[in-house]
Amino acid sequence: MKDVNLSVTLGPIKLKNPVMTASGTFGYGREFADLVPLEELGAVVVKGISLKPRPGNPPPRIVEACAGLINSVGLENPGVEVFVKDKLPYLQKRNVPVVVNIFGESVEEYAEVASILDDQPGVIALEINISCPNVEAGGMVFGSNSSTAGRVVEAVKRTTSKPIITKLSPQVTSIAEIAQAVEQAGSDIVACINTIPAMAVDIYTRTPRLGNVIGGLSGPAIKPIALKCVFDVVQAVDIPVIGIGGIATAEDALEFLLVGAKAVQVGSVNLTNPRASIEILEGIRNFLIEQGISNVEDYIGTLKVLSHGEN
Amino acid sequence: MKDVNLSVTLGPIKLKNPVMTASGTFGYGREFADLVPLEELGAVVVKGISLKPRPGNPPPRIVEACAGLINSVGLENPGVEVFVKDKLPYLQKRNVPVVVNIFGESVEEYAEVASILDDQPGVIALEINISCPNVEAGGMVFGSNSSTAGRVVEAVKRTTSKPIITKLSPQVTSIAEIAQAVEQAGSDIVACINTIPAMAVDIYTRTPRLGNVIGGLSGPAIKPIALKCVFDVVQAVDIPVIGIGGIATAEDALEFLLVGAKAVQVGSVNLTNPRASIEILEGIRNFLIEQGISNVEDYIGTLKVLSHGEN
Amino acid sequence: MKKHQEEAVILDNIPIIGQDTYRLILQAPMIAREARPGQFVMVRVDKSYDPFLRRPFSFFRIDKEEGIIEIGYKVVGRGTTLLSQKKRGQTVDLLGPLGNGFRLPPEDTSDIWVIAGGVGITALIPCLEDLRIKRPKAKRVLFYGVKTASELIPSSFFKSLCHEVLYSTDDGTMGFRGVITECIDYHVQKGEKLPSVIYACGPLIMLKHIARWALAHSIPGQFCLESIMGCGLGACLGCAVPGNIRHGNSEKGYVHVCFEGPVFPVENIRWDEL
Amino acid sequence: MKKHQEEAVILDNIPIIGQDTYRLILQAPMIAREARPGQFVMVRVDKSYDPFLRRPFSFFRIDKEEGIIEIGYKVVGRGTTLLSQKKRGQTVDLLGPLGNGFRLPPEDTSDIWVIAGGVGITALIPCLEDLRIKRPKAKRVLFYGVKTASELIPSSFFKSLCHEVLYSTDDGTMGFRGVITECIDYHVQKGEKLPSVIYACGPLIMLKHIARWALAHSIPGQFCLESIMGCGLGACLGCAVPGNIRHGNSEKGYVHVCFEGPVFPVENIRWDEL
Ligand SMILES: Cc1cc2nc3c(=O)[nH]c(=O)nc-3n(C[C@H](O)[C@H](O)[C@H](O)COP(=O)(O)OP(=O)(O)OC[C@H]3O[C@@H](n4cnc5c(N)ncnc54)[C@H](O)[C@@H]3O)c2cc1C
Ligand SMILES: Cc1cc2nc3c(=O)[nH]c(=O)nc-3n(C[C@H](O)[C@H](O)[C@H](O)COP(=O)(O)OP(=O)(O)OC[C@H]3O[C@@H](n4cnc5c(N)ncnc54)[C@H](O)[C@@H]3O)c2cc1C
Ligand SMILES: Cc1cc2nc3c(=O)[nH]c(=O)nc-3n(C[C@H](O)[C@H](O)[C@H](O)COP(=O)(O)O)c2cc1C
Ligand SMILES: Cc1cc2nc3c(=O)[nH]c(=O)nc-3n(C[C@H](O)[C@H](O)[C@H](O)COP(=O)(O)O)c2cc1C
Ligand code: FES
Ligand code: FES
Repeated sequence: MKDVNLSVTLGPIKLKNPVMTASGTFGYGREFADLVPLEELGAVVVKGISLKPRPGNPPPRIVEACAGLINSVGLENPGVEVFVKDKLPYLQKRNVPVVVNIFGESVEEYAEVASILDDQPGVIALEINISCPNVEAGGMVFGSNSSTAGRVVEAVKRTTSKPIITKLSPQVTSIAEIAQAVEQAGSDIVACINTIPAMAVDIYTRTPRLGNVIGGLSGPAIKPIALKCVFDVVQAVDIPVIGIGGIATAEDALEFLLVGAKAVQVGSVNLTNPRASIEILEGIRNFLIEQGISNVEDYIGTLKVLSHGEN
Repeated sequence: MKDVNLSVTLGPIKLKNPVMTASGTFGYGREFADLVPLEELGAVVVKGISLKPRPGNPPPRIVEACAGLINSVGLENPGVEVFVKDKLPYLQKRNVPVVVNIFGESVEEYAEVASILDDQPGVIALEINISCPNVEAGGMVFGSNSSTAGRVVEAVKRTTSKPIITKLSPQVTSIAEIAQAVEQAGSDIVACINTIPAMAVDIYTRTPRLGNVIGGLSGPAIKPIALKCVFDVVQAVDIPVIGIGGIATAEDALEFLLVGAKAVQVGSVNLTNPRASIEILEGIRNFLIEQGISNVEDYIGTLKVLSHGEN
Repeated sequence: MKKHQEEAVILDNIPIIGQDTYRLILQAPMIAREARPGQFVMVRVDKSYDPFLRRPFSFFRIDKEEGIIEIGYKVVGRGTTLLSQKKRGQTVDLLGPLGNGFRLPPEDTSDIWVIAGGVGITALIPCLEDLRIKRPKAKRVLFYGVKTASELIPSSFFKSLCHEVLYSTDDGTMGFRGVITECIDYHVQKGEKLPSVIYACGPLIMLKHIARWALAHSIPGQFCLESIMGCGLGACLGCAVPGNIRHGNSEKGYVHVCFEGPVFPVENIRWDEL
Repeated sequence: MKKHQEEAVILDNIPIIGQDTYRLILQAPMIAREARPGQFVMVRVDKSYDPFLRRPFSFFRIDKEEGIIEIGYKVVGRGTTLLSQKKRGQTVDLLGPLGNGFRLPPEDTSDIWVIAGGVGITALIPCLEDLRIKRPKAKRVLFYGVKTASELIPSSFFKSLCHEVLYSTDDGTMGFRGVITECIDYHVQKGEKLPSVIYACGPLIMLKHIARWALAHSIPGQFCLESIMGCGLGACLGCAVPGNIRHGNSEKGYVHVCFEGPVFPVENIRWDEL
């Protein structure tokens, strides 16, 4: 066998391979251009974009954890207008498939960002980050509740013709339930997981290690949790699922594909190894060749599970 | 300063120091007796006990993860009668303060186990594990819902005069809400966290790595998540909180005390370093001496937090 | 028998076969004093928490007078790779001795077969030594199978401990050509007298075959099993395998390799479920 | 300027001061070719994911012809401890060059003060070298403060690069007794002419004092800042510090040490919020 077919179809979108980068860990793509051949990736998911520019959280914004990091960057971004004018053109010119991660403080804000991006070429999908505080509803996160999550998706759906990926937070009682709600609301694809709420403190100064006190844990430490979330969601919905969380090697990525993710996003490891995404892509190819599998879709979701009970 | 006062008062119970062992990682105490001076610990929390003997889950029951492990032991235990007859006497004879971790498949079963243990000397508290499937309610975990969690606590409260610790699962939308529910229901103390649902698979055999498919993640990897849970719960309730999750060093334990845990439980690291609990106790003592703090309670909950916003 | 956590000094750590099977010689007087053949130690391969769990290894040699123990290990993954990089003079953190060890056969036992597959030989060497001393009248035959001759550990380690050695290699480069179970069949068919008892250690697939054969012929056997281990102390219940022992726990029982084993009477394991 | 990820061979890794400040000499031709004083590299101290993040270090020496770079680092925690254990001949994974580097002062600059606290000296040495070559007519004075004389890096590294060196030590074991800001005050009070520009690198507390002083006297300054770094590439936005640059983002701006810095004009940082 000479080569394998790595292309995957996720509902309305087709990717040349299942490896994307995760929002917030790969900037606007250009930052990695010296190191990674961007056009070879399945897609680049850019840092979260809101209607208005946002300064982000006070420093320190990052603290290292065991096999990962906690961040409280706080969604710093230049706003959708500056994004379209200054950031997006580079990726469009290079023909890199772009997924724009969007968020808002209200349902309307989500919808408005989406509508502004609707006519942008090269943007193959919008990824809705619902792990954001709903300012109207007292700061509860949109994604922590089936009904608010659904409402965001419906509103975005109305204002855009682009395929919608809804990105779920793991900090819920049942991620499967939220996934079903956003499927119902019209999401084309679902992605999980976002970072897990976490914290670090300094026992000497007796202060939090993050300016924002609370942050989100990511990196290899969370992989087993993310894999379980993806497994649950794959079982619960009919729309395609993108796996995210602690993926650092091709083997990790293959684990997510095995439980049924149609594609993966490579996140925090980009900080440790900026070439991780492309190395993972190579590793997946080599594994499939070695295993005599000519089509990556033949591997996806082939986990043999008899039954399972309590933990 | 010659020595420090390490004793802590958790509502109705007083511990000679804040270091206990976590259920399921320290057997019935005796297994560690060659290595750890059991009577020096704040308390030994024994493996979960149910009304009837239970075989536990099929192997493999353990798989290593990045900085931790996933287990699906599945609550194997000899049942409360054999426990009282064969396991407990050893700890009673040695005057080791014992906390018995209990669980059931129904509210009644919890209550019955509790009533059997009610007259046992040396048992300073019962720890209710509510991360168990509620067989009557279709297998949903008791602890995933304020009302079922509350019902278990109320039922146990009615059948025992022992202080009650309720141990919370992190896999909920708001752990603070569950904590408030069990406080309302009469729990004297709350402990968090239990393991986090997780999974591992083998990309070559395409099978789960655990006999039970799903397991629970524990160990240093989960510490930042556990710390955030404890921080949230401390803010939400007035009863004392016990911190659990990834504690491997004295510094880790002190972090939990700093955010407001009145005591800690040392879990998975007992497998890596069987003397961890006693070394952590020593480390806390040395830290307090070094910092000129004569009373551990003067350190507990002294984290300086101004305000915090979104993640 | 007291368990110890001991920081052991590495006296040597060198390959004994090819590049991937090592012999680790350790100064560990507390553990050596209590150790018995068939028992094991849990080794912390790194000070960090990655890898998180200790790794179990059987005793390959126990020298109580000198306070020395040895293990023989094959490099198969992350932990054993880290172990193989340790140098003489460094220390490793050991926990042991753990498990039950081999029991001796009845005094009047006449024929003992010791069946070793691959690196399983290492656990059986101190067993053979014990049998030689304590059952001197029994005939000890060693069946020893590996993939290819270059994987055999040097016969100097065991030749003097038994009356006969029957080698088998998958590729025929030494002794019988075929797997060890075929080698046994062959000798039985040739009319070799069946043993009074067998001791076995090796890959699961080999143990299963031999167990079935032993059960069919009602030959008592002691089998040394492996399982993923958490604590090694009987506390975490992570090392369970399907077993026939009913120890108050339940109908469908599990036995625990770290404290009811690692050596089990053949009839105590539900081999088909393994 | 292209960024490279380069597996660099360690030519040497030896203490230059006492036991805790090291000099790491690396064969890294791709990075050396592009590097400028004030820029930095992100070093992956271990192949594992613990520690997870790379560690940033300024260039201490850049030899474009030989393709060699050096960093000088102080052992302060886990990552730098691991780094200090690496041996000649091993390799480390580098990412660089990163950040903006020091800018040259105007052609007609007459007096330059270079102010170094502790290990901050290492970033300023290539800066001094650049100034000597490109602004040869300016007078270069180095203020160099440490806790005690034994923490000074040998003067052979910088003596020839400046016209004057003013040492200060907290305990008076070398030069002025007191902290570096007091040393500066002392010289100013003695009537020393104020500089046209300052370059500073050192502990935050020192930078804050000097910034306040420089702003009060309207002396332009370039300050090399530190921050916890995620990517070093401008992608994660983790390295933000309160700044006065308004780059479209917001009212209350943050600047990013890894790409808008690490060298900032003194007026661009909100020092009081640091
Ligand atoms: C009681 C007992 C005695 C043993 N004695 C020896 C011996 O004398 N010589 C020898 O070479 N090997 C022995 N083993 C096997 C040895 O423990 C494993 O080969 C070793 O743990 C693999 O570690 P690793 O990190 O290199 O491999 P990994 O990369 O972790 O995994 C490689 C393989 O080893 C298995 N494994 C990993 N961790 C464990 C664990 N904690 N327990 C059991 N299996 C595991 C995995 O399932 C996998 O198949 C024994 C095992 C047991 C249970
Ligand atoms: C642009 C820049 C250039 C630097 N140049 C030098 C140099 O030339 N020589 C030198 O000795 N040091 C330099 N530092 C500081 C150096 O990066 C830290 O000392 C090092 O990262 C500490 O790592 P550690 O694992 O040993 O310490 P840790 O155990 O991680 O922590 C010890 C201390 O170092 C700080 N620290 C940890 N990680 C980072 C990080 N990623 N970025 C910044 N600070 C961190 C922590 O806040 C803590 O106070 C520079 C920092 C920056 C941002
Ligand atoms: C520094 C940082 C910034 C992030 N910013 C965003 C963001 O803007 N929007 C979003 O949906 N997720 C964001 N994430 C979450 C990641 O996209 C990803 O879901 C998460 O980190 C888990 O994957 P990982 O473990 O591979 O990093 C961010 C993560 C990190 C580490
Ligand atoms: C092998 C194993 C068995 C456990 N058994 C129980 C149990 O029976 N009851 C219970 O409430 N928690 C049980 N736990 C959870 C621990 O008590 C603890 O809450 C969890 O492991 C997190 O702490 P750690 O990260 O320090 O291990 C078990 C954990 C492990 C690793
Ligand atoms: S390994 Fe823990 S009980 Fe056997
Ligand atoms: S470290 Fe990532 S943007 Fe500066």
